[in-house]
Amino acid sequence: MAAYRAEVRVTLKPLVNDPQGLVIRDALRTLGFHEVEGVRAGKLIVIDLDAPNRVDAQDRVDQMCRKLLANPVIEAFEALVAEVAAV
Amino acid sequence: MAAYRAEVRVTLKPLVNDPQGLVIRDALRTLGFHEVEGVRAGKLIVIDLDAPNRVDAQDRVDQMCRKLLANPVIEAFEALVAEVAAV
Amino acid sequence: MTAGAGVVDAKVLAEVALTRAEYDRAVELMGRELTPVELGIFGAMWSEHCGYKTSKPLLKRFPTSGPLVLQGPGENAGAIDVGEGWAVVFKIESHNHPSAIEPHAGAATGVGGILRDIFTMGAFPIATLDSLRFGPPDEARNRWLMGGVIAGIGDYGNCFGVPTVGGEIYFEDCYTDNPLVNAMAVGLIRKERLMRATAEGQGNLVMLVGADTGRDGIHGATFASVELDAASEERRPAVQVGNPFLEKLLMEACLELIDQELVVGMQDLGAAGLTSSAVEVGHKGGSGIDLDVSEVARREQGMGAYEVMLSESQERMLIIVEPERQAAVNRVFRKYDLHADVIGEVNGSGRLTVRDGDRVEADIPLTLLVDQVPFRHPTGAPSPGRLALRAQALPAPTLTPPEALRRLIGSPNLRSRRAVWRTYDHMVQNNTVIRPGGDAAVLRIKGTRRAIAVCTDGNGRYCWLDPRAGAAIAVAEAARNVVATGARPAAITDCLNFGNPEKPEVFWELSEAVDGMAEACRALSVPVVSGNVSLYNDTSGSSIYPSPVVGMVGVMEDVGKRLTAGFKTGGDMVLLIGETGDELGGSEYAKTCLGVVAGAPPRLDLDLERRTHEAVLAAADEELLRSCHDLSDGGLAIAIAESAMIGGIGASCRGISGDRLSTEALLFAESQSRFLVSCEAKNVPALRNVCKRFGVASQVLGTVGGDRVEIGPQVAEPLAELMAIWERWID
Amino acid sequence: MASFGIVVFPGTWSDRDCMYAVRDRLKHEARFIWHKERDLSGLDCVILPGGFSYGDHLRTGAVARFSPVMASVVDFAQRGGYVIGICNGFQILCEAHLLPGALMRNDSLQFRCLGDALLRVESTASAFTSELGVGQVLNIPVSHGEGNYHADADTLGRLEATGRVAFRYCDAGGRVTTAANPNGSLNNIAGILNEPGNVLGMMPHPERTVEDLLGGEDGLRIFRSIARNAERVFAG
Ligand SMILES: Nc1ncnc2c1ncn2[C@@H]1O[C@H](COP(=O)(O)OP(=O)(O)O)[C@@H](O)[C@H]1O
Ligand SMILES: [Mg+2]
Repeated sequence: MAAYRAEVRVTLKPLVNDPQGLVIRDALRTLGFHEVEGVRAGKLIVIDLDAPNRVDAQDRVDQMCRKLLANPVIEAFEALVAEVAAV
Repeated sequence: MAAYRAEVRVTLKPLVNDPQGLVIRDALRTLGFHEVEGVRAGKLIVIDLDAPNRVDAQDRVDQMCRKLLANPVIEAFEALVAEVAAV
Repeated sequence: MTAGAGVVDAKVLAEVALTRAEYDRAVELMGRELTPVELGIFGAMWSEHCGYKTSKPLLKRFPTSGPLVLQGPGENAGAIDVGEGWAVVFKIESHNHPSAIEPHAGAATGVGGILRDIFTMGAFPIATLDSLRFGPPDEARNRWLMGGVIAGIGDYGNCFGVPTVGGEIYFEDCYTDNPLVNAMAVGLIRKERLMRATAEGQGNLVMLVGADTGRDGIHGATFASVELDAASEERRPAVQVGNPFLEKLLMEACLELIDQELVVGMQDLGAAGLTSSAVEVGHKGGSGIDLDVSEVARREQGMGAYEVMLSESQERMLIIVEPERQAAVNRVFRKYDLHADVIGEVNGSGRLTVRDGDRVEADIPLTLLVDQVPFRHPTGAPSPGRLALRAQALPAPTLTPPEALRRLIGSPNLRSRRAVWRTYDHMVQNNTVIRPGGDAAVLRIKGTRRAIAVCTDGNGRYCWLDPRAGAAIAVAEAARNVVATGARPAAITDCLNFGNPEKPEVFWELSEAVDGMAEACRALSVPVVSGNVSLYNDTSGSSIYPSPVVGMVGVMEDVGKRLTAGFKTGGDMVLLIGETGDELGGSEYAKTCLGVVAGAPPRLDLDLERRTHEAVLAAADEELLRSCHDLSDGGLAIAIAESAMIGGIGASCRGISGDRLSTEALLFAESQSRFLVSCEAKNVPALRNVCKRFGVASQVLGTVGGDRVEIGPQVAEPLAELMAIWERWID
Repeated sequence: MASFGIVVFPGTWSDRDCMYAVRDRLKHEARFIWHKERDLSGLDCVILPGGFSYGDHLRTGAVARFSPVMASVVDFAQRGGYVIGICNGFQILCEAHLLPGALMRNDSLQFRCLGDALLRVESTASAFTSELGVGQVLNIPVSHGEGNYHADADTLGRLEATGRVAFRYCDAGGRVTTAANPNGSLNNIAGILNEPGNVLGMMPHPERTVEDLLGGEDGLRIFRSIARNAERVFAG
């Protein structure tokens, strides 16, 4: 067993309405950041887990995403898994 | 001017309690993912912007984070900027 | 205009949900082939959702008028006169299908949609309620659906600033893949300010305001997808994400426009988006509408006329404005940082003309879309097996009465819903005089002594066993809940949740249920002022229970005389008003303690029901009562336990008796037309006299007090233990 | 007659309730101030009401604090004017650095609307609380999703040491218990004061208990305290 850290990024699919992104975009422009074209808001979930190897860790995290962390009807997810150096 | 995409990750500082992370951790374990050691939840904000160059883009996005996107009392941020290939 | 551009094969027709005959009829009426955009518009307007092609003939059976009715069905919401110049506007709507795939967003946008119907009438939304049905909570997926739905409702209402004051949650197997999410909203307005959805006056401007238009909820459009790349089809979101913040701004701006008398008409965009709204205002105003979709602000690039016309993006409103007021209107929208565009004009053509810049994409006489909807008249018939269920005898009891009481109180259908309603802001706006957790919620009307009582009710099991009786009971029970607060039932809104009406058995259910509701409405003098129909609640071939839901509004003249369900003071007397029969059919007891859904639902004598209401209202008016609770699921024993748990004080009701009734029937039968009340001992004779005056039975059961719930000779349970069972929610 | 200004941000919803409390129940003067305005002249007290300004997106109060009116509010506070932030108003005051700390998501991760929430008065050394008694228990409803007060240890220590905690969640006996804490706030904190004591932020909604019909008048006492102090300042 080794220790892994997964970074899961859950984002709304491109065509789904993102009210949070709109508010952030408008707020940034109001603050003078006129160069902002668009903003999309999502979630970042960092998971520490044990697994026998990287492939298994990736596989388990993908399952977590499908089962709990994202709803494929409106969200897309991406999970990056890396081994954590033993301390 | 070129188009850049910034990925801003806003996370709770390590010493700040993260009830959302705890709830996700417990939910994952209930679903049978017993290998999960810990979970931290954060925000992912994707910003499309124009800038003369990468350094400027990074600089502007860092300013956005300090001014609006993160609250230093409880949050830390990290911003990764990349040029978007012209279509 | 390129008529017949699409290949109208069976696949295309299936996508716009028209039969070949309906399509041929449209072509015949138009006198030519349809353009793709026209086909989409016909499909939408002739759909069950917009055109009510199956249900409309049935809905005509409802009584819809009465002395209090200011607006019956046909507008965005119904309205009744509640006195002193005030009108209450209300409607219920389903969001079952979206909630089944994305419960949070699906339920949230359901609340958003019904709120828009209220403020489109010019009324300020003062409350929402939600009637929910899920599969059994021991399945994780059902819990996920429920959690998402409840969070979605809360998120929308809490952010918008309207209190969520009531509703119901029931669990039955049949809702496992098809949860029901019905949201009701209630608004308040000065009577003379009621708005109607109409576009009058040639040359007036058609403005679209609110959210940008995206590819939300557009149903099957492959035949018109010349403008679409193949991948976009796949990416098209089936569920919309609502924006309560934007909706709140939209409401404030729209109410300000009405206040300043800047608009001629207003219509929210709901099902079938711009199409349905434009058709509705144009047709009601007896005019024509000329739209240019190129003026519509979009969230995505590359959207064609078809998509713009059929997009169901939320938080949008169509307003009709005289040209000279446009600047003033824009000022109001600018104040709220809202985006508004002139997208067309009212004319006298009687047609809906849709242009994309210079190109005419559709040109249809409005009357074809509204008055020529081809009604379907399916035939209905019950299966013999269904009717046999009613006659089926119930098995013998296996639990002792105390065991049964505990099991019932802890059953998902009867447990306290506190854990749910405390996640809803039920107090904002400072009107909630009776909060959730009792029978109906009561909202006072500021500046008067008046108040309204609101609730929703429906019992799918009863309707499954006998749709006519079950639907009548839904009306009676809703009325009883309102009466239990001391308010007089005034009118209802209804949501008809049924399966696929093309099945004879489902159509029979629908027709029977409508008759049952209509009959009860007449007997209790509560007209139907608005409603909604949700059919095709089927998954993998099986339908939900017939599930009509009734939303009731009652009126109270003096809020000081309101009643609540909890026992108040030790020494008060407890009485049962009404009579118990041997009626355990379809009951919660039969389901939870005997494991069957069978038998005949309880009899409903509508005249007795009405007299019982009059008796309770008279007693309330004479201030004879300390508490009042209606009897429903779980019967007398549950009502006693609930009044004790809500009041936080025990009761000893040893005096329960009934001729030739089993203990189970005495305690758990769900006989109709009953109330559990408590009063000061000195008022018992007066109270019983009132009952006698109306020909209603009454019986002294015992006294309030102590820390136990004692019912008949068998039950004596510590209140604290019952409360611990009752208050444990599902997680 | 004290004069209250009730700031309305996009998404604010307890503005009307505050108006009802101050004008209809307390019978003092009040006017709404749209967030794009800057003029606070003639006011004794600015109320930042509850709601979901800007939809609570990004962080509660994060966007509202940049509204034009906020510069005037900061100025008004610095000149000693009374500022009370209720619920979202408290969140905005923290974001605007008029009060220390931050309000995070409730530890239950759920919105909580509790009509029977109780607060213990911890300090009477402010215009908001001078008419109350230390240890007094008030019924003031809570209704929020993000009321979990957080500050670093230094800040928290300073708040406690200088008597700047105005209210704590408590039970009916005035005991500060975990069970009485609706959101996970550090030290059961429900409301805090700034250093001079002229700025109060509180999560509970005093505008919701301003008459017996709706559960008592405990909330009204806070508004009354502000009004009396304002009149005193004016008279002196
Ligand atoms: N079951 C029903 N009972 C009474 N009126 C109904 C019923 N279903 C629909 N209506 C009425 O038909 C009209 C159209 O309803 P609907 O399509 O839901 O309106 P909207 O598009 O505004 O949501 C409304 O006036 C509504 O009140
Ligand atoms: Mg409508």
